[in-house]
Amino acid sequence: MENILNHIGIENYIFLSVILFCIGVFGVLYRRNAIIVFMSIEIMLNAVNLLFVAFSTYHQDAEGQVFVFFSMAVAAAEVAVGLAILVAIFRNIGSIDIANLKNLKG
Amino acid sequence: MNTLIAISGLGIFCLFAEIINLRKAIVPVAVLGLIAILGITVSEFDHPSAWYNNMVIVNNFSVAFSSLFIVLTIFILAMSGDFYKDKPSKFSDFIAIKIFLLAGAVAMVSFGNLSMFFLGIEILSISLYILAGSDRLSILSNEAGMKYFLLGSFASGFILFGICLVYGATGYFDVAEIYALSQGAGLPVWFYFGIAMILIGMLFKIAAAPFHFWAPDVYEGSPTLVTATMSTLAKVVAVATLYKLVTSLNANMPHLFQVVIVAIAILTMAVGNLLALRQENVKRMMAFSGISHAGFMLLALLSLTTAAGTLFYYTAAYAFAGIASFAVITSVTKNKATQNVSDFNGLGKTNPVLAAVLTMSLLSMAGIPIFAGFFAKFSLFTQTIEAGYLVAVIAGVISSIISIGYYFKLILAMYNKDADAETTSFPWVYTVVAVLAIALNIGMGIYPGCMFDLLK
Amino acid sequence: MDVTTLLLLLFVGAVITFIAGDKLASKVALLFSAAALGVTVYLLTTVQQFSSLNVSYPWISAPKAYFALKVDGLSLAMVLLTTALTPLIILSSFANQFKSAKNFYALVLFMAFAMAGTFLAADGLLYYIFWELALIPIYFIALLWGNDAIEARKKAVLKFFIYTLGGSLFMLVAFAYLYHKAGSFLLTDLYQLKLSSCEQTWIFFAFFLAYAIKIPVIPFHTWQAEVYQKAPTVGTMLLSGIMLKMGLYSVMRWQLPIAPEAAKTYMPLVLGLSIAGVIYGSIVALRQKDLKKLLAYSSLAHVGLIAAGCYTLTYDGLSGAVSQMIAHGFVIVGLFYAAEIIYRRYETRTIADMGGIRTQTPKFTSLFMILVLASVALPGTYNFVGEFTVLYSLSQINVWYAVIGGTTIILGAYYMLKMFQNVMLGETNAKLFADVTVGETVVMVVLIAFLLFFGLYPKPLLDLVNPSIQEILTQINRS
Amino acid sequence: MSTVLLIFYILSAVTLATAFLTIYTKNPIHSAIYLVICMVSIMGHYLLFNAQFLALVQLIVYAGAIMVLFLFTLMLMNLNKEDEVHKPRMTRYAAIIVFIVLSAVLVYVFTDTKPIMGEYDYTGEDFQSIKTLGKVLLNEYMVPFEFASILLLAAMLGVVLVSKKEKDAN
Amino acid sequence: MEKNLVLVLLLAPFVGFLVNVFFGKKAGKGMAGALGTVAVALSFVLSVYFFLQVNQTAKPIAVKLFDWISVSNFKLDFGILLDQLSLLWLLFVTGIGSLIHLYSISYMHDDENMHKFFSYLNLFVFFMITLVVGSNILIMFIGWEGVGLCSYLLIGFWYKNQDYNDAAKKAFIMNRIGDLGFLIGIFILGSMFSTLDYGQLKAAITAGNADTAKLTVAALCLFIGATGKSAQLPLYTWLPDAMAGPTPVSALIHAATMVTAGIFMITRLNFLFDLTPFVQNIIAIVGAVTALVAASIGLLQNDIKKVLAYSTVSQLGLMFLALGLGAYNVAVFHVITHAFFKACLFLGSGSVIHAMHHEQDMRRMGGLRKIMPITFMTMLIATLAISGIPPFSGFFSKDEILMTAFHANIPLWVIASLASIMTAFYMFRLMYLTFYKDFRGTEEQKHHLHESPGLITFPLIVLAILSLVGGLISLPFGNSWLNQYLAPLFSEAHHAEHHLGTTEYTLMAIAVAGGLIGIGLAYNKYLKGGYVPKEDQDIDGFAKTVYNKYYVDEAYMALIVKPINGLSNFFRETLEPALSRLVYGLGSLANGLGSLGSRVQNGSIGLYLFAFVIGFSAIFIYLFLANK
Repeated sequence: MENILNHIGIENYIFLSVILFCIGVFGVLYRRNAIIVFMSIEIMLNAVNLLFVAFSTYHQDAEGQVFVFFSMAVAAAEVAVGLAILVAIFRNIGSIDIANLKNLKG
Repeated sequence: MNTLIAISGLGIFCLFAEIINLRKAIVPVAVLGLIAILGITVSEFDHPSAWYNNMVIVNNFSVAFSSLFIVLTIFILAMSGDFYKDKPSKFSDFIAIKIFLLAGAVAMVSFGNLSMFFLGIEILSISLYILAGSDRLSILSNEAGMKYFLLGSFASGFILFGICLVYGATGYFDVAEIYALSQGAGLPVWFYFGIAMILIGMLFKIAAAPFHFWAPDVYEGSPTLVTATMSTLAKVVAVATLYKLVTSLNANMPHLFQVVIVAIAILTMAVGNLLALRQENVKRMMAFSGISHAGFMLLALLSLTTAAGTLFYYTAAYAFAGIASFAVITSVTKNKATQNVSDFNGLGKTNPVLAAVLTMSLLSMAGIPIFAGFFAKFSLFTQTIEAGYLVAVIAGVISSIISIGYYFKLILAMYNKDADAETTSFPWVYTVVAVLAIALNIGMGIYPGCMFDLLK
Repeated sequence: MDVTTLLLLLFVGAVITFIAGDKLASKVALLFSAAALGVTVYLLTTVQQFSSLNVSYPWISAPKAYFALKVDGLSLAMVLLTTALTPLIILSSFANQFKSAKNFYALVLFMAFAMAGTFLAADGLLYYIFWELALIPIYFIALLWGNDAIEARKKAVLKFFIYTLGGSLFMLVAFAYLYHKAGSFLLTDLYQLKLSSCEQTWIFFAFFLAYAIKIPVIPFHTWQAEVYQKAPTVGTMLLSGIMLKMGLYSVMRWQLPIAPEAAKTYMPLVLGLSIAGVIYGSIVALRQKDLKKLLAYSSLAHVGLIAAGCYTLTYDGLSGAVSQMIAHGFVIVGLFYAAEIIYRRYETRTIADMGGIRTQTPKFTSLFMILVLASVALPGTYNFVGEFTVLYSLSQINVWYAVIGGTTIILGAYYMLKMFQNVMLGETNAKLFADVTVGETVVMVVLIAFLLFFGLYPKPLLDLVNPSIQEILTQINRS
Repeated sequence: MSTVLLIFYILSAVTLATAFLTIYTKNPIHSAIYLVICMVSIMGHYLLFNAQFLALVQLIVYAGAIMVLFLFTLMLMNLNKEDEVHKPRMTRYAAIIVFIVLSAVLVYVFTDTKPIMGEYDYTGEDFQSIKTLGKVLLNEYMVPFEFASILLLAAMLGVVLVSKKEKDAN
Repeated sequence: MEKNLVLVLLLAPFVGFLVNVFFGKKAGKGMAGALGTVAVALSFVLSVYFFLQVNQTAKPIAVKLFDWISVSNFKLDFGILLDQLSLLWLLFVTGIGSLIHLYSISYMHDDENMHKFFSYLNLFVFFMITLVVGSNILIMFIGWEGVGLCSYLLIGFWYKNQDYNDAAKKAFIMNRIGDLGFLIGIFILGSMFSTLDYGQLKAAITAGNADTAKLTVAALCLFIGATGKSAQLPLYTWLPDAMAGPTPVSALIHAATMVTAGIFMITRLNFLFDLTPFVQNIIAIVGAVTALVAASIGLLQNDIKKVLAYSTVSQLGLMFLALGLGAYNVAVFHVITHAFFKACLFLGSGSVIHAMHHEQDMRRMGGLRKIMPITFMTMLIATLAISGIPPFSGFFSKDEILMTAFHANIPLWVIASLASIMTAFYMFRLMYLTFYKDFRGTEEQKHHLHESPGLITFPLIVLAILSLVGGLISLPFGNSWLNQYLAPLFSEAHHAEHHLGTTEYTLMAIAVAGGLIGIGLAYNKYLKGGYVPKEDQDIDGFAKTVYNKYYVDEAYMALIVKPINGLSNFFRETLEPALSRLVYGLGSLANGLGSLGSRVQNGSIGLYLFAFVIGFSAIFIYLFLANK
């Protein structure tokens, strides 16, 4: 065995992650549907997870992968909470368009 | 570490209390428990220790801030008893979440490993998302929760990315190791990207411009007591964490970073104060006031080696004043649909004690002497001047002047107008909390040395 | 028995007044203020070496600050001004029925406490705290017990507060900087600082902003007339009689000795502004329709001259300024009181609604006349001593300063006599003017007696402040 | 070009494309499906690194749990129709511009970093087997692991709190 | 002992003032008047006592009372100096003062505020004494301001009439203009010589190493002070208006005593003016021009007191002319004789006005000679004196002035002579219009016409006698008592008296002739021609300009008062609100920025996210790209 990064190069992973992250950001900016926005955030988190694993290999260190567990736990918790709030909103105003949330301003 | 365990245990106890029908006892038990925990925490002062492979590091900084958080939580919990009395079925949940929130907060100032930091900030954030949206039938509360959640998790993504890059650059999550490596040369530039990203994420959490937009909306929409929590506890936690992060990851912050901090601090003070001028909603006004205070607190990052004491003093002064004012605000607007300045008309006559407390806390926030807010601002200014950023001080002074405008709007309303509506009763618990908090604030003002010296 | 007792007395007095309740408040306040006066006089007469009264306790360790009070002739003279005027002011308000009187009198005493503290403080931070503390009571006094429509009052008072606080915050920055340089706020340490001329300039102007607003020097005076008019007379008296002097005193105690080089460099500028204030205030006063506003502008003119005296950096300028400060304090309190006496009877402050009062109350007329004359610095009044010395010092700098500043004796006579004529003289007013009461007479007579006595025999006061002024001058002229 | 690199490219292309399509497609259900594919492709990356356990968890947590949650919610709200309004044109252009700027900035700053290709450490130690991970997680990272349970507990409580109806005050 | 007596001299009128203020009303009118009179008389007696003493010993009496003001370079005592000059002044101040007090007892008897009147008069005398006896300039300044104050109080004595109050105010303010000059002069002297004490000043100045330019400025400033108090150009306009006060006041303050304070001051500081010939020239010119201008205005005035007022201004001008020429003793001589006859004239006119029930317009008088013989006779004597007809006192004093002028500068002499001729003319115009022909007033007034009571006529008679014989103190035939008495005060240069030669006698003749010409002209026009001045609205042409005092008041009004008031209005209505708006403007600016910010904070999550990302990008660009 050898370090897989010898074939791919850490910077490729960095770029991949960065672009994936940016796509996530783009999604958050681009869409009004709250669920899609949540998905975009998930994409962002996944991009980071991917990079964690890459760095874990890069350093030949388990901690990076352990951190991914926490990251996943957090992602799961966030999604659960977010969706709960979303459901509450949907019950109140019948829409999940975040552009409708403009009562608080000024 | 003991603090953390005890707090988590207390939270779980609250959940159990519900099951065994001890609902009435929850608040007293929680408050007493927290007081006991406060004792435990304080006893750890001057006994620095590291726990479980440096996951949790107890030092004076963490003890001081943890104690502050605990005190603030005690105040908030004390008010919760009355605040949630018409939601008995969820009572224990609210209390438990607030205690878990405290656990997250304690983790944030005593982390020794970035994983603890990340989990802490997420516990805090998620609890706050929930609390913000906890008034499920209110559209405003929903909106607040949603906004906070969306923006907050977005920012969390950046923080996570930052942590990842730091890890990539150093190979460690352990703060001490990272610090050691950061002192030497040869770190990949990612390290600084990572630091910058964490920094930006934290700037979002403390609501510094241009990452502040969520704060006013969320503060306004959330139930008042939650707003109180956010504007006092959450803000203080975020600032303390930011300070700890910056000091422990990278003590010799490059000059460029400082310039960014100064620029953001100035922008934040300006935005906070200017926008606060126009607000009619008190909670919203307090949000902007909080933003401007965040700008002040950022100045502490300019003198990293010496500012811990000052920052502690500032945050405590700000938080106590905030608790006092929010206790009054909660008490006054409890039965009202709005929280406008006009709702405070005539408070000076109908309830002079609350009016006096609110006046004093606003004066403290405005930085009028003898209240702790003054010494806080002053020593911050002194240190910033010593760090060589006179321009930031001037901006701080100008924004302080502007801030008088809106603080006094509220004071004027209380004393110079007659009450519009019938007066309602003011539950005693708010008054007690308000008076205690402001007494602490004044005490700090009369004898500031006691707190400045703690973190020498 | 020392100055801490004095401060405590005033502070405790404020608390007890608050506790005493509405009915007793005024009497309790009078008692405590009179006691403070007693202590002051006792200290003045019995203590040989004022420096033995200095107080210094460590207070804050970081930033290092002391609870330090400096007692010398100058500060005692100002404390005397405060403690002598406060009981008179309180006494003068006995005829007024204030709602929630306990708050009112407690605030008055608290303000006296803060002002006395300002005059005594020898530590920059402590000084600043007292300085700001004095602001809060007057804010509430003007806001809650003031005249006219609430909205206008709110606006004026808020402007006053923001304005003065804004100015003093720059002073705070200057203190922060000085602390950075000296490592302490103590007056003595600050005096020993060697600052570059650039630093001095910045510090000088930071202080200047604070003081110019407080004094006020044009063009920073716009808060003054409105607040004087809107505040209740007691507040106006406190403001004009004592609080303005805080600014002037601070110029002498803090600004000049700390930044002497800058003071010398920018003397033409600050002197020019001060003297311009003299003329400007006088001219604006000419056509005022509101009695209190007129007096406010007259005050602007007078303090302009005092400020000019301070900024001459000469012995005469400083000593004249001190004399004039005290004299002006007494006379302006008397004049505002006269306005209040008229208001109590006619319920108006508009000069056009007055006139023809003299026939009905010759006693009041005479007292008012003497105050008017003192205000225009007729020889024989203490004001003359001050004005003469100040103008003399100005003439030492440049005779034209004295000439231009001296127009105050012409213009001052013009607007004061015109005011007096329109208010008091002319055909007997149709409205009944009840003769002044004993209480009113006593207050005015005491004020006048003070002015006349020291007008003829100013030596005790001059001797009192002389050493302090010499000391300050030594500081200013250190190389 | 080694096989590994080829696989990397293919996987990356799939990842990016599906991620993009997740955002771009108008039907939320389609979005969800694209997202699942995206997650699976990321799992592929993990497998490439030989991080088998993580790959499995990825599949379970994301493609399984989280996506089910999403879909469940979508179904609950009955939003599978294309009633979705896009943001105003201006906003979309702005989003695109910001996206380009952000990517450009990040990519550009990272190009400068120049990690050296081909000279990566290989210690030969086992660092990503389930066993090792378990040891690390439950020894060194025991506290965060426990702490994560607080996180999940809080989230659970929160979800209940927000969704559950209140009983009457009495 | 001496000190106590001096104090009594000084304080007697003050005590009178205090007593009258506090108890005058209760004591009753007669008592109040008597008290006031006695107080001044007491001072007079003591003045005489000290005068005799000093006249004999020629040693001034100096008394130090207490330390007063101290400034950096000198200390001022509150001290008293009784020397030849001050005693001379004291004599006629207290002497004439006593007479006028006596006169006022009757004159003011109908006034409800008589006790006030006496208290003010007493106060005036007190300040006048202070002015005169002070041992340094600053004490003179106290008195100087004090008499100004009393003048203010007394002019506005009938305070219900706002015109009178205006006149009083005007007097005070114009005096204050001069006072500023005085003060500046004091400052310059003080800073130059570190003393204001007369003796020390004299020593210092005559030592001769002072900067002449500075001295000149100082002297000029002091002179400005004198023009204010002594009603010289350009500050004279207050004096005619000051006639609003009761007539005894005009007599005492605005004729005999206070207005001569300027002359006293210059005489007192003669050693200074001697060294500044430039200022002396100015004084002479101002004096001469004032004499002429005032006399010319006096020609056409119809108010009996106004005529006398302009006459006073004119006579004061002559005195200043003498001062400007260095002839201090001559000026002092004229001050004394002028005090006699002008007081007499004023009191006489007061007697007339009293009889006419406060009618002052000469066009409504006439034929009073028979009804008021004593008044007429005494006034005639005084008129002859002022017209410079020998052997009345005015002749000697005025003649000396003219003679001095002739020797110094012919044009000045011409001007002064012209003024004298005019004086003779308008004084006799006054006499003719008042006392001759038929009565032109109303029937009612005619009924009440009567000679004044003894308390009024007695002072008139005394003053008339003094006007008659006053010249004796300084006869031009050598060995003038006055000149010798005053000699110690002046430098040697002035000791040489004019040697009476042909020129001098010719000049005397010309002067007398001039006086006679003036009288003749008046006789022709008013007595023989029976001309009565036209009513105000009928006056036209140049006469109107003169009648309206060359419109000087109007000019001052338009050039100084109006602009200042305009400026005041401008400041009050424009600049103040503008400044205020500027401050509020800053507030509004903050508010404006705030609302701008509020608009950005529009509630849209998308926007917030954009802000986040843009902020993020900006920071990254700054940190890692822009500063590579």
